[in-house]
Parts: sequence; C-alpha cells; structure tokens
Amino acid sequence: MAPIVQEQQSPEQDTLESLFVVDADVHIHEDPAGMADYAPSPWDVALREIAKVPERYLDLPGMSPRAEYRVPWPGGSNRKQTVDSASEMRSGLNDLNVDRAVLFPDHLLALAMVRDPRFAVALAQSYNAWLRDHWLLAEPTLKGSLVIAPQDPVASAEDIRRHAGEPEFVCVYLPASGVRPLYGHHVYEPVYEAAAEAGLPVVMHSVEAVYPTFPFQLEVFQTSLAQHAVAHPFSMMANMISLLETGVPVRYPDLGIGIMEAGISWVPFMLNRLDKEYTERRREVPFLQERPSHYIKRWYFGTQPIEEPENRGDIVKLFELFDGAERSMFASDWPHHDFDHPQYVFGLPFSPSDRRAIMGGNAARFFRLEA
Amino acid sequence: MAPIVQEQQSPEQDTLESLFVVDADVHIHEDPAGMADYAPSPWDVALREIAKVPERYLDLPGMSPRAEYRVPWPGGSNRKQTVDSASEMRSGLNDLNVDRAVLFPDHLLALAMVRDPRFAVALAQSYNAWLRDHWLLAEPTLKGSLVIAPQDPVASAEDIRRHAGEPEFVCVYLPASGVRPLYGHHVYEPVYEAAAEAGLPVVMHSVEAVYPTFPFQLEVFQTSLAQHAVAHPFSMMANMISLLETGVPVRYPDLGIGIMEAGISWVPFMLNRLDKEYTERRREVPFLQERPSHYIKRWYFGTQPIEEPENRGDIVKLFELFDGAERSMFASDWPHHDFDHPQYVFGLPFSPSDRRAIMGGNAARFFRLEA
Amino acid sequence: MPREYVVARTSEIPEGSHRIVRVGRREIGVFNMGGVWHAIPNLCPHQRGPLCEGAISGTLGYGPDTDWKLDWVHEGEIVTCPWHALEWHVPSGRCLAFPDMRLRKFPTRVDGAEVRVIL
Amino acid sequence: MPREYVVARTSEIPEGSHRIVRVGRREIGVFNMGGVWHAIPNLCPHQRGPLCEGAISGTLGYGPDTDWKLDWVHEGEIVTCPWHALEWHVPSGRCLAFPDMRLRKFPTRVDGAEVRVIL
Repeated sequence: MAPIVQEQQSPEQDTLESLFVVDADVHIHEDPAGMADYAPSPWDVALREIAKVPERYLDLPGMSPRAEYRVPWPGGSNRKQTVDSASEMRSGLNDLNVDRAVLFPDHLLALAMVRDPRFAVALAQSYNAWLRDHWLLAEPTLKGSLVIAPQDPVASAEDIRRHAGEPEFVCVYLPASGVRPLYGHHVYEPVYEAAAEAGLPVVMHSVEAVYPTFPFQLEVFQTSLAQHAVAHPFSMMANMISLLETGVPVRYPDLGIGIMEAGISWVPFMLNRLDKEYTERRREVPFLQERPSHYIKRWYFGTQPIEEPENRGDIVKLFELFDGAERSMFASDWPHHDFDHPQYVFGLPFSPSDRRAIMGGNAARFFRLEA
Repeated sequence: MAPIVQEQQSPEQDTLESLFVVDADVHIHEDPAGMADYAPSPWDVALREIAKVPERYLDLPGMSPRAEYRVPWPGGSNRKQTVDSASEMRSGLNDLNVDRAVLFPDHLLALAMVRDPRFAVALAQSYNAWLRDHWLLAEPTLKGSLVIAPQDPVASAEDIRRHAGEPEFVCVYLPASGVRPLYGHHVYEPVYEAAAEAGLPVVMHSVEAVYPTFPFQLEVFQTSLAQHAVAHPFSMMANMISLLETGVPVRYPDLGIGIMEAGISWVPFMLNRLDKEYTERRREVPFLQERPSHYIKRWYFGTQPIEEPENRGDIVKLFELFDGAERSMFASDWPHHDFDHPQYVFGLPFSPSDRRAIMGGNAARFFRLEA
Repeated sequence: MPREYVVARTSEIPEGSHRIVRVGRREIGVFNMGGVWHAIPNLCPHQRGPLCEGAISGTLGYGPDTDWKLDWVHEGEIVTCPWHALEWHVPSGRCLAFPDMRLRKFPTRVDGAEVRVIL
Repeated sequence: MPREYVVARTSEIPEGSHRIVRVGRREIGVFNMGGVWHAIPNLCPHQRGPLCEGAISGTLGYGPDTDWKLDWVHEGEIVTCPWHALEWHVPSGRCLAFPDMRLRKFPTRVDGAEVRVIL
C-alpha cells in the first residue's frame, strides 16, 4: 500500500490543520437500547433493561462492572465526557483537527469482567453490528475496532469472520482489563487465527478497575492517582509479556499488534527488562528466534496519555529508546477525562518526518487506512 | 561529610581496580542455627528446627515461604549462589574489585510473607544481632542493612533504636515482597520515625514469589522469564507510588529512600507517569508541594539488574531521564543468579565523573560511608 | 497604552458566578468572588483548554497554609480546567499542582454598575 | 604462525567430559563430545564469565530445526555459563539466545594419545 501522506516540499511548514491526522483511540458511548436491536434473544431483553438504568461515567450496572469508591468532593472537570452519535464525534474531532479516528467503546472497555460468557458474547456481537450501522456507515472517516469477548474465543472468532470483509473495521479489539487468562494463553488461538486470516491487527486496551484484580490488586492503593498510574500500563505490560512468553508474535508473524492508552514511557523498560531476562532464561521461550525487544519493536503504540516531562526533549529521548517514531500513533482518547489534544504531540521537538509519521502515517500503515 | 572519592588529576585513567567501588546490594546466606543463639525463647527452638531442613536456593520451609513450580530441566548455572561467611564474601568481592558492600539477606528477603508476626519479629531481631556479630564486626568493609518485620512496625522501630548507634548498620531494610499494606500506609509510621531519628535511610528490596499475591498475581504467567521480569520492578513501583500517595517523603524530608534490584529502566516511566496523573489529581495528594518526580529524583537506585541494550548508549539516555548519574549506585547482587559484574557498568559510556559517582560516590553519600 | 473595556454590568455576574466575555480577539473570564472581581484569560496555560468554562469550587489543601492538616480550602476561588482538571486559584493566579505556572491577571475596575477590564 | 600445543592426554578427557587447560596466558576449554573434540576460550563473550566452568547438558529447542515443536535437543553439546546462564552450542560456537554472538573455536587434532590445540 502506498503511504497516504505524500512527501511535501516543505514539511517544516506543517501545521496541525494541514497535516493528515489519524487518531488511533477515541471512545463512543454505547446505547444499550440501540444495541438491543442487534442482540439475539434473550439478551435483547437484558439490554433494554439496562437502558433503564441511570448511567455513570464508564460505570453501568449490568454492562460495565466496576467498583468506585472515591470521595465525592465538589468541583473537578465539568466537561461532557461521552459522545453519543457519529455526528457529535465528527464535530468534536473537527475541533481537534483529526481527519480519521478509530473508535473504541466506553462501557465495553470492561467487557472482559462480565461474568456470564453468553452475555459477554451477545454484548460484543450486538455492539459490533450496532457500531457498524450507526457509526461507521454514518461517518466514513470513523473506523471501527471489532470487540471480542475473551470469555468465548470460538464465538469471538466467528464474529471476526462475520465482519472480515467489511472495510469499516480496521482492527480487532482485545479488552484487557480483568482478562483471565492473559492474552498469550492458548485458549485465544481461534481469535488470532481469525484476525490474521482477516488481515486485521489486534489492539489491546485496558481500563481502570479496582475489582476484580488484574493483574494486581489495585485496592492496595488509596488514591485514584496511584490506581490510574498503573492500571493501564501494568495491564499492557502483563499482556505484552504474556503474548511473548507463549510466542504469539512467532506463530502469527504477520499479525499486527497494537497497544492503547498506556502512554509510552514504559516501553523502553519492557524492551530492556525482557532482553535482560532472556539472557538467562531463553530455554523458557525457545520459539523466540530473536531477543524479545526485536518482536516488541514491531508493535504499535498509541501515544495517549502522552507524558509531559518538564523538558520536552525527554519525550524524544524516550521515543528513541524504542524506535517510537516508526511505531507510535497519535491517540487522543477523546472525549475521556485524560484526553490529549493533538497540539501537544504535534508540538514536540520531533523531526518533521517523524512528526508526520506519529500524527498519521504510522496509524495509516497499521490500520491500513486510505487517505 | 566530605566526598570520599577525591578528585584525581586524570579521572579518564580510572580503572575498575583503581576506582573506589561500593556495592550497594550483596546477599549473605542465613544460618538458622547461628541466628538461634540470638533469638528469644521459644523462637530459638524453631530456628534450630529449621536448621535441620535441607536448603534450597532462597527457599527454606519455615523461614522463607515460597512456591516454586519450575520444570526441572538438566543444565543451567552450576555456580554456588550463596555466601556463608564474611571471609568468603570478602574473597568474592575482591574478585569483583568491590571495596565496600552493603549486605542484604537471602531467605529474609521473603520476611514480609511470614504469617506469624511474632516469629517475623524474632527472625528480624535475631538476624540483625547475628549479622552484626558474625559479619559486620568480622569484616569492617561489609556494612549492614537492618531488616525490619513489617508485620510489627512498633517492635521494628524498637529494634532500629536498639541498633541506632552502631556504625556497622548503614540503612534500614524494608522487605517488599508480599508486604501488605504497602509501605506508604500509616501503620509504618513508627519505622520511618525511628529510621529518621537514627539518621538511617530506608531501602526497599523485593524478591520473586508466586504466592501470596503482591502486588499482582504472578501465577498469571507461565514462565520465570515473565514472572521475574515484573516481580521486582512492579513491587518497587507499587511501593514507590504508595510512599508518594501518602506523603512519606513530605513528612520525612530528610529520610533517604533507596530501591534495590529492580534495574533502572522503569524509573523514567514512573517519573513521567506520576507527573501526568498529578496534573489531574493533585487533590488526592495535596501535601505534595512539588510534582511527584521532584520527590523521586531524590531517591537512590541500585543499578542491578542493569539493562543491557544492544546500543549501550541507551543506558546513558535512560540515566539522563531520571538524573540517574546523581542517584544511581552500582549494585552487583552477588552471589545471586543474575548478579552484575562491575565491569559492565564501569564500561558504560558515562563521563568519568558520572562513572565514579555511580560506582561509589553516590552510595558513599547515601549510606554515609567513610573511605 | 492600557485601555479600559466595559465587559458586563455588575448585575449580570452575581457573587459566586462568572462569565466569559470577548474583548477584541480575546476571551476573558470575569469572576465575582464575594464582591471582589477577577479577570483572567479563558485559556489554560497547560494545554490551552477553555479554562473559564470550568467549575468553581474549593479544593483540598494540606501544607504550610493548613498547618499540615487536610482541609477544604479556597471555597469559591478555584476554577478547574474542563480539559484536564488542572486547578487554579483565581485570586492569586496560582496553579495548585505546578507552582511555577501562573495565570495572567487583568486589572478590573467597577464603575457604578459597569465592570471594566483593563488591557 | 599457528602452533600446536599438547593440552591433554585423550584418556584424561573421556567422552562427555571437558576440562580447562592453560596455554600461555590463555585458558581454553577442551571438550570431548562423543569422540569429537572442541576447544573454545574459557571466556563468555557476554560478560567475560568463566564459560567452560559451566555445566554440559542439552537444552530446549522450538523452531525451524524442531519442526516448530518443543523438543529436548543438542544433548551433551550445550555449555551454560555459570555467571548468567547464557547457553552456547559448543560444536557450532553459536549462542542460543543471541544469534549474532559466536564463540571463537580453536582447531584441535588428536595425535595418538595426545589432544592438541592449534593457536
């Protein structure tokens, strides 16, 4: 596929407005009643019941299990942090100068924690069909991530195959918060087979949750600052290690692997730490034909929440430590509480060509987007 | 205190042999029968009973609780990985060109997982007295870390005060593997008070363990490569965050804080991640007068297991990202399986003055060693 | 040469409220805090979010000002940026998280029933 | 100009064993692997550990050589450095973890009852 960002005469002249910007991670808000129209009986009845419940941010009893025990002080952000329609999303993204965006769910971020596997599958399947009809077909600049229910990898593989030909979907979404076993386990083989067959990369994305415990007990902390600091990155590290220790990237060499919403400053740590362990413990992963970092350097990483060091040059150093300029994809996480405005990443001291890759080119390659 | 490494005319001429090398983390092997002589009744009886049990590496039933389920393939390292006397340690360190070393335990790395708090206290107290008499007084180039039993912070504080005047001890050791609650919790206040009063820094050090689960369930992984990759760093990150979220460094501004055996590549991640969270969640940690990274940049870090990137310059970049040249201390972890020979850290492309600081100067300052 | 602009009538911004006004190309937040007027740019120095669209509240303090005890402080004086929840103390212009960051403050003057901002 | 050094009598290093010999300032590991002789430096290229003091064993393979199945391979041909457990395949000099790392191999020759290494 030809790169969609053509070389210009003066890339130094790029502005956020002129650049092709892909946003690798934005979130839509599910409408349980709308999804009910796509759910098989009796799950449609459950979804209509859920639609009656007053919603809270990322916390909908019956659909996104979550335990939240923050003290309710007054104040804080008063911004609407949900987007309910394709047109509302398009309008919000216009304000951010985003040209293309990949949609992830809100409540279904917690899908792996749903206890009834049949309900989990029904949620995933009805979401995917509803997403396609109400968002992706409505607004072609929005692309879909096809959610799977890790509780039933076989049914999930069937759903991947069902949508495989639809250009509206650009990746398979593996919900990571609370997933057991981790995504390297052999039970997920059908999912990787189907994704590889469909030519769709897989993308892992977590969410903060206190219970159930994965991959650590977040209730050991007293503050959301502490919990949220590790919730996403630890989940991504645990699943990254899991994929490597069972050789998923070896068995599926053409399968793209992406990681969202964990920032990037932990990636050099993982590369170096795993390579060091590998020196001593290669026998445990004899299928690796190269050191672990060589595999991870083929993965793609959403930038959000992008780190904000006092010295912005530190970000460039961090990118250099994992070849991030070739593998990082701007992501805003719009409209969530900790979304990143593209202006910040755009303004970091990257070279013009690295900037263009990070703001759009890498994502276009990873998701096989057309301009 | 004057720096103990005096400026030389040609620091470029430093060799490992000529340099003053402090090893911030080496491990001695406990002798339960020897410790029994220092234990109050009836714990002396228990220690003599333990002394009858055939030992395994870091796994002594009754003293260092651990679950180990590795497949026993033939081969692997055949080196002796325990040191049983001060003279054996001095001889091993001579081969490594180490001038001064800080001693940490073997089995008592797992002390926080001992279930009976009275036994835990007896182990800590008898270890400290035995360590002083049999190691520290025998070989003055070896310095002690005074282990505490987190199961009883009040008794631990008493033991710190008991040894406070003894120059043989240069820090208080907080065993981190399996500790509940994390070290930021207010129950540990007596320990920090006593350590600050004694002018001793506190040092956290973890160990790999599968059960009990802290701060994550390591049984989610199938390989030791995976478990060991995160066991130490996740434990250190969890406790680092815990200390910050409750303001320990604010309440004890003069208390030195050190971290061992987790490598250094995760430190830039923590700095940047916590600062980012702080932007949004300062209210939860209103006692912080500065951003979290400013506190962490005053902590000290043992280098072992030092990362070994393909491009050794990456290490220098990693150090730059957390002011590591001023705060890192060479540590070998001798004689454990993943010990680092000082030649590697010495040979990294640091400036001569940074090299001297990392190989000895920083540790001399942190532990208040004299030349 | 500084100039005074009439931005509102006092009755339009009762005590405890604020509004965003436009002066030329500038958006300015005008706050009536217990009868004391403050004017700041509607632009968060952190990432240029629309600061003055944020909620007004107090916040949690714990430091030299509160005798090192947890306390609810600055009631009615804190504006929180709707973008990333960074807190600002409007009377002093101080950023609570990052002491090195300050808001620009425009002088105000009340003339009869008119609130004026000096730019 | 290469030179041959007598380093041992064949009877001193039975099949399946090895020993470390000194030639000038060099320490060399001499291995008798099923009647085939190998000589390598007693120095691990990783961090200069005393490689030839390590244990001899087989190891776990899983790749193109084992038809992508887990298998116990190279029995008696792997030496593991006692320092950091890095595995080396003595006959080929290959590092199992890092394919770009190789051991130097010295030619050997058996002359009657004498094992000779050519340096």
